[in-house]
Amino acid sequence: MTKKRKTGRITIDEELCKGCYLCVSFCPENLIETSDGLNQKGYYPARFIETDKTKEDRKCTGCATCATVCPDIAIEVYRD
Amino acid sequence: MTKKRKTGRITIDEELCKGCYLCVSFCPENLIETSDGLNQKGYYPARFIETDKTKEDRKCTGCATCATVCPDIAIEVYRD
Amino acid sequence: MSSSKTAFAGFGGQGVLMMGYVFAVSAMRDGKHVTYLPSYGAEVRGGTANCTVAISDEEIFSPVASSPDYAVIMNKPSLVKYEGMIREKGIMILNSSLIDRDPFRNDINVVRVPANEIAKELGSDRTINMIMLGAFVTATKTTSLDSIMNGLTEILKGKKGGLMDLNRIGLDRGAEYVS
Amino acid sequence: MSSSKTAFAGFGGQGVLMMGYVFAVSAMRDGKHVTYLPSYGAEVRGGTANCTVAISDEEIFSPVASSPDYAVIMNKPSLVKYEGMIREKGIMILNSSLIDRDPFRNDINVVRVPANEIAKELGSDRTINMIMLGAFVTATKTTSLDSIMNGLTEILKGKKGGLMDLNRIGLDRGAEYVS
Amino acid sequence: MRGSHVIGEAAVRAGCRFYAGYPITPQNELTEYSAGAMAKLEDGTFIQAESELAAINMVIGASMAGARPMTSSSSPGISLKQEGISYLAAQELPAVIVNTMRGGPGLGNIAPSQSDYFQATRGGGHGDYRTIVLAPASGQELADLTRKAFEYADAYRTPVMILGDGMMGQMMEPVIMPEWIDTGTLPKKNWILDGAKERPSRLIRSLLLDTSVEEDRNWKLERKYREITRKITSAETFMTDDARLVVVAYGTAARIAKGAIKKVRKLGLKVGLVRPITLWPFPNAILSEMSRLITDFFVFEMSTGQMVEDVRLALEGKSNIHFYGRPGGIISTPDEIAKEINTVYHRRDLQED
Amino acid sequence: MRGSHVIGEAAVRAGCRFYAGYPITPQNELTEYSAGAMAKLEDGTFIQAESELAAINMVIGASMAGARPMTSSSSPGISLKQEGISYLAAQELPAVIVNTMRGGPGLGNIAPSQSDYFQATRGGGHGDYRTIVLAPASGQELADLTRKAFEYADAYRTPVMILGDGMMGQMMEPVIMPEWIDTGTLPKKNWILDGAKERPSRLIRSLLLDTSVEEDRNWKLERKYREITRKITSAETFMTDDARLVVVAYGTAARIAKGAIKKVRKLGLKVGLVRPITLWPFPNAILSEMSRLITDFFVFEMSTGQMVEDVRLALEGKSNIHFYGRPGGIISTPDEIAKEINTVYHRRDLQED
Amino acid sequence: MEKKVFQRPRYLKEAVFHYCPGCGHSIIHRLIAEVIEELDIGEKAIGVPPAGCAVLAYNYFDVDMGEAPHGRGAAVATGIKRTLPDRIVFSYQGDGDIAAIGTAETIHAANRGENITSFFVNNGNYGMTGGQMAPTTLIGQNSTTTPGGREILRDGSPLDLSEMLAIARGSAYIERTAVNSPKNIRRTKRSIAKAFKVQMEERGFSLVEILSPCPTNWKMSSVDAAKYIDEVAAKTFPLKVIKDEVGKI
Amino acid sequence: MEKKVFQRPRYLKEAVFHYCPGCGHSIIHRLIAEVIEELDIGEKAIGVPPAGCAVLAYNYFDVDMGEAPHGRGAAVATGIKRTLPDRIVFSYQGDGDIAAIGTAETIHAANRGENITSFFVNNGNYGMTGGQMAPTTLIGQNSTTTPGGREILRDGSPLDLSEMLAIARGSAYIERTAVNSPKNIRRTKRSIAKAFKVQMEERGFSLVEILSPCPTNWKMSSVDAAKYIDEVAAKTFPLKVIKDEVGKI
Ligand SMILES: Cc1ncc(C[n+]2csc(CCOP(=O)(O)OP(=O)(O)O)c2C)c(N)n1
Ligand SMILES: Cc1ncc(C[n+]2csc(CCOP(=O)(O)OP(=O)(O)O)c2C)c(N)n1
Ligand code: SF4
Ligand code: SF4
Ligand code: SF4
Ligand code: SF4
Ligand code: SF4
Ligand code: SF4
Ligand SMILES: [Mg+2]
Ligand SMILES: [Mg+2]
Repeated sequence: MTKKRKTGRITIDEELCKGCYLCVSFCPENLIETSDGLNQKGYYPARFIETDKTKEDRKCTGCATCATVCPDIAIEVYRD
Repeated sequence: MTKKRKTGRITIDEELCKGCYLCVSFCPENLIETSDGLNQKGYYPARFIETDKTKEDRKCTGCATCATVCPDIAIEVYRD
Repeated sequence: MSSSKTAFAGFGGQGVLMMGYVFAVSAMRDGKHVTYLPSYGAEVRGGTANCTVAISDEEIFSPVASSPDYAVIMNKPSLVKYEGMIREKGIMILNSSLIDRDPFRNDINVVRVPANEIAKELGSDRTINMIMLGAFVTATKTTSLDSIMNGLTEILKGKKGGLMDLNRIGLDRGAEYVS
Repeated sequence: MSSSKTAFAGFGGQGVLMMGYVFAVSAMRDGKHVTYLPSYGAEVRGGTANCTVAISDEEIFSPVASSPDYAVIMNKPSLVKYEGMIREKGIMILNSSLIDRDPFRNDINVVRVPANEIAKELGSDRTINMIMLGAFVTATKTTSLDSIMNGLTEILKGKKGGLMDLNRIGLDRGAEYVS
Repeated sequence: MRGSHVIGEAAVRAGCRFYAGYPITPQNELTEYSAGAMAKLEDGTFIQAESELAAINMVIGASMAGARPMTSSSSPGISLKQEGISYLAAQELPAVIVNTMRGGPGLGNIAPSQSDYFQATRGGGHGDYRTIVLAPASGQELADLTRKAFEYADAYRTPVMILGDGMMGQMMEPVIMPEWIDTGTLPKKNWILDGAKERPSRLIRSLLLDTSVEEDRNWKLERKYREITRKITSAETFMTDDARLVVVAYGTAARIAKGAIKKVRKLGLKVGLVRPITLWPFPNAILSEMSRLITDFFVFEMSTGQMVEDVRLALEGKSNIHFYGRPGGIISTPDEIAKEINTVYHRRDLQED
Repeated sequence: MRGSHVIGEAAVRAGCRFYAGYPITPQNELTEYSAGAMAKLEDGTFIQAESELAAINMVIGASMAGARPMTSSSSPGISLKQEGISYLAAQELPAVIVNTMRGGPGLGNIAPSQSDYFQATRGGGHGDYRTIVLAPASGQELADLTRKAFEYADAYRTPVMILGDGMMGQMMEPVIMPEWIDTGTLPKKNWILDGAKERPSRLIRSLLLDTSVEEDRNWKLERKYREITRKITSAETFMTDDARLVVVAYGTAARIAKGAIKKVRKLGLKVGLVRPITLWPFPNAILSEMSRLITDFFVFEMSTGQMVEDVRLALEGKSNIHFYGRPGGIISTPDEIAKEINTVYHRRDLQED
Repeated sequence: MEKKVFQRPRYLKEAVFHYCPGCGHSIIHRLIAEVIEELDIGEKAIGVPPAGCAVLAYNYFDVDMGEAPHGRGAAVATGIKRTLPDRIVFSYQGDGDIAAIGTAETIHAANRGENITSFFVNNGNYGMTGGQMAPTTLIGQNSTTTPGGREILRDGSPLDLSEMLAIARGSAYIERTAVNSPKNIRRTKRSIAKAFKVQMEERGFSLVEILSPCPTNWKMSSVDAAKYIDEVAAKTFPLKVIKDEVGKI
Repeated sequence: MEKKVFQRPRYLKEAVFHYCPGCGHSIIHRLIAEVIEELDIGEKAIGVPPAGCAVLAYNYFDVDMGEAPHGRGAAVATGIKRTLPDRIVFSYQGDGDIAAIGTAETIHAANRGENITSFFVNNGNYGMTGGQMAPTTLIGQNSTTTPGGREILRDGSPLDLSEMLAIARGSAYIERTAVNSPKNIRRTKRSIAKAFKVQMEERGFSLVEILSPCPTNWKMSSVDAAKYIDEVAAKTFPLKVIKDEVGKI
């Protein structure tokens, strides 16, 4: 069967993240949230919600909007 | 009888004149010429042609064009 | 005690310089001689910031603290930097929210304050530095909470009152926590 | 003679500095040591300009001439300035077109050249300075007309030839006039 | 109040109503304070200029118009003001310039330093001129010398520089502020440009094409500089009476040196301090005076060695000079300096025998 | 060829392919000559910058890119270059700066003067740095020192200043021009910015926020300056062997002094000359050496007295120093100086007894 | 097969940015590095960092970098470019750096048509020195040197440097963009690429003015700062192509 | 009865101009002095002369004059005006002075809307220093620093400073005129008067750019120089009102 839409995922480097939350506010699918653990810099880094979801149920399109707006290049994006 | 047109005359200060001849070229009535005596600065000053003419025969209108273009304020204009 | 040097250290964003400045102004209003020396590293954004505040009843010859009496440490890199410098029997106030280990020194007194957590409860990260400051003055008795409040008022005059209250609360919570 | 100092003086517009410069370059090409010192008064337009050219077979220590051997005087103010300075037995070349009196000194030689009139005949005021220069070198034998021509060619290289010829004529007429 | 605010406050109290400056660390606090202070005064002007160059030229204009103007910057910015300072000196215009020195050369860093001494005292600008240079070493002196700076500037119609560093600027000490001057009571200046009303038109210029006129101006200035030297040269001496070694240091370095001297005194070393308060004119007399008794001087600067030349000129080889310098923004501790003093003291056998 | 043209020609022959400058009398001839000379070279660049400030910063860029750059100006314009010169020194960039001094301070006039000596030798810019300063006194030296200037600049990666005046610039003397350097044969510079191709990327900067790193840089520069002092210090001595009075003067003043000495020698006065060729580093050794025999030195400057400080530093009070200065663009005659020398000579009873 | 579609560009070193959270400098650095990689000019590029928050830009860009005195980026870049005409030379400057102290150098470099590219980071204040007024500070906007906010009569109005540069006869391409949204960030990247291409084709001076958030001195959250650019800053400084003598390349 | 209808204006001293024959500076001096007299502001006027051929302007104007360093006229005038806001302050500057070294000071004074008036004498070269290229030198025009005439690629193009100043938000009135003919001279006088009135009414920065013959360095007769302005210079620098926020006053 053919896929309707690409699925993707992202990784966020906790320690690079400075908690500006631009990714949170710009992700079209609202798949990023604020974690409550502090990183070493004293920020609450952003977290990808679907990390543990299996590919099939992911809503992340790998559009890279989050990475585009991330000032600190904390996000890497994967897509198939 | 009423005057058709104003008559005027000018005086040129020989020693102030630097011989640029702007007055010569701009006088609408061509009433200024180059004199052939040198002034102390070594210029051939401009000369008003009608100096010795009597008022009546003067063509000078006292328009002050010559004075307007004179960089060195060597010209004074009289009109009645 | 009549004379002391304190180092405040942390990340640029943590209000470290402000903390030291408030302390300095307050001591000043207590009639002390004060020197306040910010690390200019702070000019370059983000990097670690620190400042040294020396207070004394007489003229202060050098604002630098090669071995500070007190240290208020807001993050791990700063711990690494100061744990060796602080003088014997000195007091170190640690932000335990960000620092998961103890200093190697056992000849100093350590006070741990989970400033970020407390701040979270108060609902504003802005208060972290005031929480630490409250804890600091209470633990070291270098000056009174009231002097600090006066100092704050002087510095923030013109600014909107809400901020003031928030700071007050932060100071108190920090003070409570250590007393 | 092996060494001399000459002052050239007149109005800004009269090509005084050029006159001195041409003379300097020419002497230079004769293998002499030369100093050429323009009066900077000339930078400010219009005012009187003057320059001093010292030539010598050996190093020249000072380019200034407190009492020049020769003076080429292009206008009255310059006469007033230099008639007292020029050394005894010195030679003064006067532009008699613009100077209606003699220097008060009677211990110097005066050569009068109606440069402006001659220039008028030649149909170009531009030649006034060359006429005076021609007269000067001929009267003082400080260098040869040919050297001057070479100097001129060097300076004007690139410029259009017409100018060259005009200058040549000016020089010759000046030279003729005094010889 | 931190040091930079003290200068700003003392300036307005001294009648300064015109400040033009450009931001640069470590002196932004002064610029910012002036912005606030001038805004509060209805006759105050604060201009954040587009550059240091523009600022110093605005100061030239304000001074021509009779103001008591001030500008401030730090090392690189002060370099950019050199042409303007030369003009101020040449046109005999009063102005106060504050240099909060930082590490250099080039962009350097923003830590306290003393490496602009030559520039300040020798005139980094062109031509034969001098600038009065004042070096405060305490909060109170920041206030008092700022007041003096404006007074000297007007009295001698010359630019005055206050030479400090980031540490001075951040220092907080109890300070008694000088009273406010009522600007209305300041002596009228009969040379300013305020419109040729019921008087002939005036001219302020530095162009003197006639070399002999220019020479006269140069000697006139030189005479003025001699007078200034006679009248305002000043220095602090500290524990020099019985001293066998005298430390020479100014500003921040002098403070540190004092701490060091207190320490070595405890060890019984007879060490004193001469602290030049005016760097130009330099206190030559007091030093050469001392050289009759003191065999050894110890010069401490936060540079690779600049004021030490003035000390050498003052002592003319009559005593030994030991130099210790820490350039680049390093702030020595009293202990460090005490150690150095101690070494010299014993190497030279100055202890009682 | 007049002096300013000699510098311009010697520069291109020394491999200078980048000139940026801004007009100012009395050095326009050099700027204009460079315009023509660079236009003739297909790899030559001449830029008439919008200001002296822009010019010195273009020179910084050209130097970073590996050129042998030159700029020139006169006193007020040189003041505007001080920040840039401090950067050149800090970033260790080679460059040649020509200052054709004129009367100052301020706009002053355009006659020959020597009143920028302090600015040139003490660094009119901020921070601990020095500039090599060369003072030519003849047409031939203009050519030779210009060549040397570029060599020193590259060898020591430091700015070099040629300090002259309008008289030097106008002087015409027979000159043997140095050969053309084939720029291709110049040693490659392994530090320049020319694109990180097959090598790691490079960085040229002067910002050193870490004070200890800045201090290291300052001492590194200081060591370099010591090496320069050892290696290139130079001066001419003239008739000093049997001298009882030694004149110290540089550049134009030295020429005039020579004439004066020739005159007084005729009267039997034993007078000689020391002419510093490098003003920084200053020829201290030779002077202090002489001070063992010479009781009296006569310093002549076309200023109110600047180099005289270096002479005092060199002599350390060992001999008497007499100063004679003519600021403001006055050009003394040999007779005038001879008279002064004569007076001093007799006042001090230096004649054979 | 899954593949990485976004990662750190090659011409940025590994170093962690020292900039504040949400700072536009970080994004602009990344975009420039991406373009350098895509145009494959990394071995020819020479950058001139400013005095400003980006003074340490050389810690991030992995190309040759030469520091300019505050405001003189255009002059330094001119010196480099005239000496090495086939390299790609760019200056990176803040609004204080380029539009205040550097006004003359920038305008004259543009007018001479120097083949260089300037990136003009407009964050409405002097970030590095602690938030003083910049020529670009908006009317009413707060700064540490404009008590009560910038006032026209006392402090003057925002300066339209890019519009002035468009008048310079030697400028070929001038555009104003922003890095406050995905769309604007992509557009900014396109114009950075175009600016470099203009230089590669020797068409003259090119400049991209980039409205860039400064949450710290604006005293806003990063998200609010991003909004502020659309809702306020861009009203005074409209995002648009200001001059394009080149067209498609 | 016969009366004198033209004579030396009151605010010019008796001194004889040092300018060359046919020099525009002389005419411009006279016009400014006439306007000062007609507006009766001679007791309030403070002038700032430049470094340039007009450096000695203070020998002619019989009002208070304070010399500015080369190019800094606008900054010096700003300092004077801010200190004495009710005086009438003007700077007199050449094209090298105002459009090269003084670019930043002039643009920022205009942008701040300083209530000063600048007279910008555009004679296409550096007259005082002997005819080097000015920012305003025309393409192909000769100068001592542009061998073979100014070339766009090597030397850049003429700079349109007045047009840039028109963009400055604080400038109120900018006009370009010339003094090469009776008509243009009269027009120049009118705009000088307007510029002063703009300042008197505190409307902001006003500037008159005046194309001015320099027969000496143009190497032309005065009459040809006058023609050259109409036939050549004005093609590059059109005579017109460039900005007028004020209208009739
Ligand atoms: C000559 C000089 N003047 C002033 C400074 C201080 N300084 C450093 S950065 C800066 C301005 C920074 O503002 P901007 O250019 O807008 O850059 P930002 O930090 O906002 O990115 C200033 C004034 C300096 N380094 N050199
Ligand atoms: C800082 C500085 N640089 C250069 C000069 C030399 N200088 C004097 S006037 C002038 C330019 C004159 O040209 P312009 O401004 O066009 O006036 P003009 O003589 O053409 O009327 C220059 C470069 C100076 N006096 N000061
Ligand atoms: S890639 Fe797109 S969808 Fe996925 S997290 Fe990022 S922004 Fe959201
Ligand atoms: S954008 Fe980047 S830095 Fe900001 S919160 Fe998201 S991951 Fe963190
Ligand atoms: S315009 Fe004036 S200066 Fe020129 S020629 Fe006529 S009178 Fe003489
Ligand atoms: S006043 Fe008019 S008519 Fe009479 S001479 Fe002058 S220009 Fe000619
Ligand atoms: S101060 Fe502003 S510009 Fe500077 S790093 Fe922080 S956010 Fe960025
Ligand atoms: S050089 Fe030109 S501008 Fe200068 S006075 Fe002569 S004609 Fe006028
Ligand atoms: Mg900015
Ligand atoms: Mg001009």
